[in-house]
Amino acid sequence: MLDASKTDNTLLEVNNIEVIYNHVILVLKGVSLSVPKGGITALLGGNGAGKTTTLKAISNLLKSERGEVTKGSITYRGERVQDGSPADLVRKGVIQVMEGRHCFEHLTVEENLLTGAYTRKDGRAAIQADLEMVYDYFPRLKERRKSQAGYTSGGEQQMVAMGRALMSRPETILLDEPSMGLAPQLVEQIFEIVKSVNENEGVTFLLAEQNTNVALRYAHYGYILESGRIVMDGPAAELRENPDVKEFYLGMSDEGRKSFRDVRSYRRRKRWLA
Amino acid sequence: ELVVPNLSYRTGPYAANGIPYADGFNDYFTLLNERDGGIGGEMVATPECETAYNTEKGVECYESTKGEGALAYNPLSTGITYQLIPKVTADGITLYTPGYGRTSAANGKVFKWVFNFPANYWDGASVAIKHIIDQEGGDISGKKIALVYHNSAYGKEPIRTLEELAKKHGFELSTLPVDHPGQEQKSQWLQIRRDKPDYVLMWGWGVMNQVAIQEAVNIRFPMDHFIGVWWSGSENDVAPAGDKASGYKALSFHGTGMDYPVYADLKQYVVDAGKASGAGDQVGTMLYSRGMYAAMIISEAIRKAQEMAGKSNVNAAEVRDGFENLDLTEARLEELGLPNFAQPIKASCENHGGPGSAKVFQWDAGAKKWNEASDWIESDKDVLNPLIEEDSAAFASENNITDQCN
Amino acid sequence: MFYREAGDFKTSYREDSQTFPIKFDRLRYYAVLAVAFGIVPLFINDYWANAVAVPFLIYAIAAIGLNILVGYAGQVSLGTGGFMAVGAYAVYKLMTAFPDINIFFHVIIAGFITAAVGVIFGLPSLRIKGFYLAVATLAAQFFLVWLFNKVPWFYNYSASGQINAPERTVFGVFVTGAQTSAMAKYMFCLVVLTLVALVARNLTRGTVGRKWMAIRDMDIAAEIIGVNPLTTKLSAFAVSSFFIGIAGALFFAVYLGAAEVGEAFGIQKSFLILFMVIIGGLGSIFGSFAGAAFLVLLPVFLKNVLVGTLGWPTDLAAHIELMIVGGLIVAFLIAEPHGLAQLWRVAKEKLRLWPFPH
Amino acid sequence: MKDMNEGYVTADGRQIGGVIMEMKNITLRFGGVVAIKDISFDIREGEIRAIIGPNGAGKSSMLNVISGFYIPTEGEVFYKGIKRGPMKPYQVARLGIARTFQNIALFDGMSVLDNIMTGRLTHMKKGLMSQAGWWWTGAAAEEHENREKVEKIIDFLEIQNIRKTPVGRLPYGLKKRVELARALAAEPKILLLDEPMAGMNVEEKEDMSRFILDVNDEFGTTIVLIEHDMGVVMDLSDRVVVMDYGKKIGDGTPDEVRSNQDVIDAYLGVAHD
Amino acid sequence: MPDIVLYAAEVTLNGLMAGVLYALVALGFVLIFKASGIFNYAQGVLALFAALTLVGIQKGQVPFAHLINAMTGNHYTNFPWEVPAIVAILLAAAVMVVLAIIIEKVVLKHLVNQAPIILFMATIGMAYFLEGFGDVMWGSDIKTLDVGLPQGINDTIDTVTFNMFGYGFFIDNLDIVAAIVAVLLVSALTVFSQYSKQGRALRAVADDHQAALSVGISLRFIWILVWSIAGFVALVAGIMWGSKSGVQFSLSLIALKALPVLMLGGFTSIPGAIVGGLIIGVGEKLFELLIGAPFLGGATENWFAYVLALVFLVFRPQGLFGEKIIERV
Ligand SMILES: Nc1ncnc2c1ncn2[C@@H]1O[C@H](COP(=O)(O)OP(=O)(O)OP(=O)(O)O)[C@@H](O)[C@H]1O
Ligand SMILES: Nc1ncnc2c1ncn2[C@@H]1O[C@H](COP(=O)(O)OP(=O)(O)OP(=O)(O)O)[C@@H](O)[C@H]1O
Ligand SMILES: [Mg+2]
Ligand SMILES: [Mg+2]
Repeated sequence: MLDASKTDNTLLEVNNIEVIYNHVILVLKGVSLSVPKGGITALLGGNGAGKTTTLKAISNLLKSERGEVTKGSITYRGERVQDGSPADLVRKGVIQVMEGRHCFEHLTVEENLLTGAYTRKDGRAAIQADLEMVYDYFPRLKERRKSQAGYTSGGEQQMVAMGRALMSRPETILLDEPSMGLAPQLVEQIFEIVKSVNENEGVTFLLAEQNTNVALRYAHYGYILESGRIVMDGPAAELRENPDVKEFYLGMSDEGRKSFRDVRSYRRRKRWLA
Repeated sequence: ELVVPNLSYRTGPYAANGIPYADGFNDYFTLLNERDGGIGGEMVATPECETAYNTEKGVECYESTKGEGALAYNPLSTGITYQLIPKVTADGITLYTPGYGRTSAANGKVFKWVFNFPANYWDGASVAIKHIIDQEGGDISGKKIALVYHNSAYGKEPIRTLEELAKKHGFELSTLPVDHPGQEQKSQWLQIRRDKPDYVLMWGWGVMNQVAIQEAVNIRFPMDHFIGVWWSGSENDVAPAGDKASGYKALSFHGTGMDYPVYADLKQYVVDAGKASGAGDQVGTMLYSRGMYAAMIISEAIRKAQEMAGKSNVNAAEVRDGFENLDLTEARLEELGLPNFAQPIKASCENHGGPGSAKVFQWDAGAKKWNEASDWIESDKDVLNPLIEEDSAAFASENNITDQCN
Repeated sequence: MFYREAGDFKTSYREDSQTFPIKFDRLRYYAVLAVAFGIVPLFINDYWANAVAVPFLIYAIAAIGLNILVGYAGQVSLGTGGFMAVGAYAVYKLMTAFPDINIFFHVIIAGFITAAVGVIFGLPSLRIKGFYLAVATLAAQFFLVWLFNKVPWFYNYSASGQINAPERTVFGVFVTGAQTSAMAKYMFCLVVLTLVALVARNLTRGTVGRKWMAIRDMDIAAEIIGVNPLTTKLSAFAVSSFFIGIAGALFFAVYLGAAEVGEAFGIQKSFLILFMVIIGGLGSIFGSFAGAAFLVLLPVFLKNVLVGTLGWPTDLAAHIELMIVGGLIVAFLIAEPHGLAQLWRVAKEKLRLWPFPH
Repeated sequence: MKDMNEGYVTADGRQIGGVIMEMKNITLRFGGVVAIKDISFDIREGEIRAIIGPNGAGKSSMLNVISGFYIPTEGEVFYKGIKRGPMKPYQVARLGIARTFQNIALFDGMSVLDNIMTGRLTHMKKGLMSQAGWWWTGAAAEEHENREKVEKIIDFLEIQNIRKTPVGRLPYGLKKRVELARALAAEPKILLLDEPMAGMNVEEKEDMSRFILDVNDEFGTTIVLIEHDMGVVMDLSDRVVVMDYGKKIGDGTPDEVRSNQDVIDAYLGVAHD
Repeated sequence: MPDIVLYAAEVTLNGLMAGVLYALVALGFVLIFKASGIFNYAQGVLALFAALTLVGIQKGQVPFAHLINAMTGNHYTNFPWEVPAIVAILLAAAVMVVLAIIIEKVVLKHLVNQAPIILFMATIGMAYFLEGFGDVMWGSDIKTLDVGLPQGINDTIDTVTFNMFGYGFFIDNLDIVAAIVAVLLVSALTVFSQYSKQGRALRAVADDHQAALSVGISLRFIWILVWSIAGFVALVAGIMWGSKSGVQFSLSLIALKALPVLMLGGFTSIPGAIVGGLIIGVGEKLFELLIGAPFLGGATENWFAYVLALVFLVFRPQGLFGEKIIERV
């Protein structure tokens, strides 16, 4: 099992970063994490914890949201990357699947997928082959390939976003809520895809996910983020056994899973950090 | 010190026309200062203010300069003129608008503070028609004359007059408006090509002039049957059409070219001394001459005022009297180094409009100069005076003005 | 700490929906009003009134009007010049046709007439959106200008096609015409502006304002939660044109005194007012003031510095002025895309946190 | 199934009324795409009705038909027993049907409070002129009355602290909650929820479930729920419609649906616990 | 006496030609809109600037002469040389590329992912700046532009039609050249945007800046590319219009003639620009001939073009060929 202690294998390292939006809103208050090569690392945490922000900080998309990394550093393969552009990073092999799909509405599904291959130089045939691969993963997309992405359903758009990222043949994929809005069997399927891409092609994953349950089953290592700080980290298997994680993220108390109908009072959120 | 603000425009859509005019205006006063030590011993200051042909900037310029003791304004914009008429009336400063502005201001009985000699748009229309009559040997009944005009207050000015003249002389008038800015005039010129009017008159300004002349060339309209008012007759207007613009005619109420003795002084005291306004490359052009003309009239009015007041340091009210009593003779023009440059003017309380004559000039593209194609032609006062009476009476009644000359 | 929010608790919704919920803001607001009504009139002269104050007040009215349409309701319009012309010609016709009625009412009625015209030209907004709509509103601009230029009835058949404002008084004081004092002009416009700003504020803080904003942010969703797009968009056009018409009326009658439609109300005017709204801040009444102030004052200021102080030739100064204005617009947008109003808000937020950031 | 028009009482003691809305043979086409094929089902007053199905099955489209955004190509919608003619969405909203959206459709430029206040638009009657007058004309009074109702909802959903924040800045989960608040503010008869819990973790889903149940309980609001989390669907809903490729493949209580072989094949994959 | 039908035919032909000229200007708008969703207000000024630069280079003007003279008291105006037209055009095109790079670096880069209206505003700022800058660099006097394009009535057409109908049609040679150039440009750009990887990237960028960034499309490259092409198109438009009217400030106002074209053809469609141009050109000219001039007192073209486009839009809110506006929840 891979773990995230700093090794020569560390591909991506985030070192104590602080992120401020709009010059005034402090969102990340010192987040550090490292992603080992060939691993699947999960970033967990509640709404507004800062998962998306962390991923955007890594992929340099923050600037376009008027956010900035004011402290700390981000390195990829030991190189500082936070000053470049997102395109530079894609060329280095890091690609992000953004939260909320972000398809190109006016492009067809197929064109959307092809934009994923924008930076590739390995020729039409290889791209075509990958297109087929994506269609294999998501047969639904093949049916809708000629539709404008803006007119596809939420789940279909999510598939497009995933497929588009796969098309770029990256070394590392940052996945933001890949399972959101997908039907249950597709959620499993997506994670199976993640797993197989990871195992067969050695692609590294950093995924932010609300669906802690699945995420911890597939990930090797996990970080738990709360209010802009990492509050806990450890190998996924250990996290899964942690009683707090169990209670708050997996919805299991000692008696096993409770029915949603039976949760009678709103939970007082227990926080590691008040 | 005498202050004559120069409300000019060297930017915006009409910059190309504003620049030579402003240069001529400034240079003439510079000449007076450098050569004669000003007027009657008082130096003249011409604080320049950029209006960009924009009425609001015009107001700003007016307000910002009037406090400096301005003696007269010459904004070179009909729009700004209309704005300033009430303001100068309230402030007691002369508004001098040679060849533009409010035509009926020629009636001094109503417009005490406004002068527009030597000629106004209506004079221009009349002069152009007279020239055509001359060309046609005295009879133009049944002829077709088209007016291509800037679709604005300015461009519409001559229509009334031309309609009257059409009645009188029996020609057929058609009018073709061109919208600002006038980049596209295909429709108008196709119509001209079809209707084959005998003459085309033009009341244009800015890019409209250039395009019209180019289009006239394109349809091979005989250029010597194409006559522009004085604001459609600068070197700028004919230049883009190149050689084929030769023969195009335009009116002017003053001479142009470098042949006047004053240019020797101007060269010596202004240009060679490095005191020329702007880039100094406009000297002698049509609009430069016009700017100079305006400056010359203002300076003569000031001289008259000094003479009447018996002091050199005249104020705005005295300068107005100077304008009203201006008596510019041929001899005086000769003295100024501008022989036959302009028509003599004898103003009076009633007459703020001057003789109303103009000459026709014709463009020679080879020599790149305007040649005189007629002598002074006087406008048809019989037709114009009633029109002026009518319009100024309307203004007088709207504003409760009684005859100011009694 | 310069700026206090803490300790300023609200105990009722009434207090909470005040225009300036923070006491410090409220005080400053009263101070500004006091200065504007009590002190400025004492010192104002022709130059300040005609070159700065009056155009600022009138443009602020127009900018508030346009801001309602663009900033609140999200319908970009480039027809402002044309609508101002409607106001101007309406007030001119009213002033000459009913000389005995107080000009104040003429101005208001001119506003209503403009509102009606605005509604007609607002109809396409039901189908057309975004920049398409913006360009489509140019049809209004060009058509109205053409109409006022072409039909002599509008300018009372005057020879030149110019309209001249006759002299009118309010409480025996001239507010239009040559004899108007700087103070009278200023006060008249200031009173109208104050009323306009108040009404605009009332409209934007309540249901109507929320409907507009809902349509702006997501028209489909707005419709699904119960906003009728037809009435909402048209009401925005009506209210906006009402204010713009008032601005046009004042612009002609009080400020210029004479106008020609193509020149005074041409397309540049539409753009100018749109610039004010965007630079000031979309969806902000304060922004309308800031934008108007910025675009009225900056050129005057630059002119005075470049020509007056540095003594540059006017043309060079004018060109460089364009460069500076353009450069500043871009710089402001980069610094804060949501306009001066937002810049001000962020500055306040920073001040509030000062000296302990975060 | 119980009798069509009779109400009944659920196991946990809630009163379910008669049919309030009925969809009859709804078909919806977009050019060549058939999003919904001849589907009929009904919704009873006071129940929680879930719609489930794989991605692209046509669930959201169905919701859009109910809320009047899509006009069905064929078929009819009955509301309170009366056939609903062609209506604009805002007219439908005025009948008391409110909804949330799958891809959050909040008004980004407005604060949370204003967003929720828009939910009350259908209840606020003061026109333009009285708005302009504000204090004089009673617009202020109306505003404050409604504001109070909204504040209750804000308290109920525990979003007091973000009242004044522009929604554009909020994280995904809170946006969902604000959207729910906006829909609740309308005090709807029927509340349509399109994946209200997507992108939430278990804890948050529990909270959200609680809110939904409470709304249903306290106000007797009928709820139509689309959700992919089977745990939530099975626990909360009274009856479930299952769609696949535009067709209805199942309809019944959670237990019935869970054991329906078609549903298992098309959607659930494995039988859920 | 030829009848109204012949006139109408002639006017239609000329309308087509005028439409092509409008399309040349509209094309610049379309390119930039397509690639970034920016409505580029500065397009007209860009044409002016390009033409000024072309003339300046051709005539060997000293750039910033006025400024230099004002500061140093010298009297520079011209270098002692003139540059052949074709070289000058190439140099001017190069200047436009440099300008594109600067615009990207100084302005666009900082405004990624902003609302369209903000970007629109930024282009207005740029328009102001460029206008002032062009004036300072080359002076605001009027300049004649002559790169050797033919102008004036085409005699062949005149004679041929005269022989056929007894009435010779007027077609301007310059318009014919413009039409040919426009067709070439439109074809080339259509091919580029439809069939190249970059073309797809352009559309992607217009849809969603962030997503485009996230798949590795370099906004920088795309924008420089597009603004350069738009600059080149502006140069071409500047040459055509400048040959007619001389180069001066008013040249920037031709943008107003392009807007209805843009609206009618669709903001995002290159062929739309040309089709829209043709419709507007013919429509406004025919209206002026048949209704405007005889019944309404003339000068109806400006507003009629807009009204015509408006009518089309009511039926197709995205213009004839524009990308459909996606309305979904
Ligand atoms: N553009 C922005 N401007 C201001 N604040 C922002 C912006 N984007 C995010 N935030 C704030 O940053 C915090 C973290 O948001 P982020 O989107 O990173 O959370 P998250 O962990 O991804 O949540 P979720 O699971 O709901 O997606 C939130 O409190 C949010 O309000
Ligand atoms: N306006 C439209 N135009 C064309 N096709 C559409 C339109 N709206 C929906 N569709 C298609 O109809 C089908 C059903 O879409 P819908 O959004 O209803 O799915 P869904 O069941 O909500 O799926 P998901 O769970 O992924 O949200 C999809 O294939 C979608 O692409
Ligand atoms: Mg997130
Ligand atoms: Mg859906």
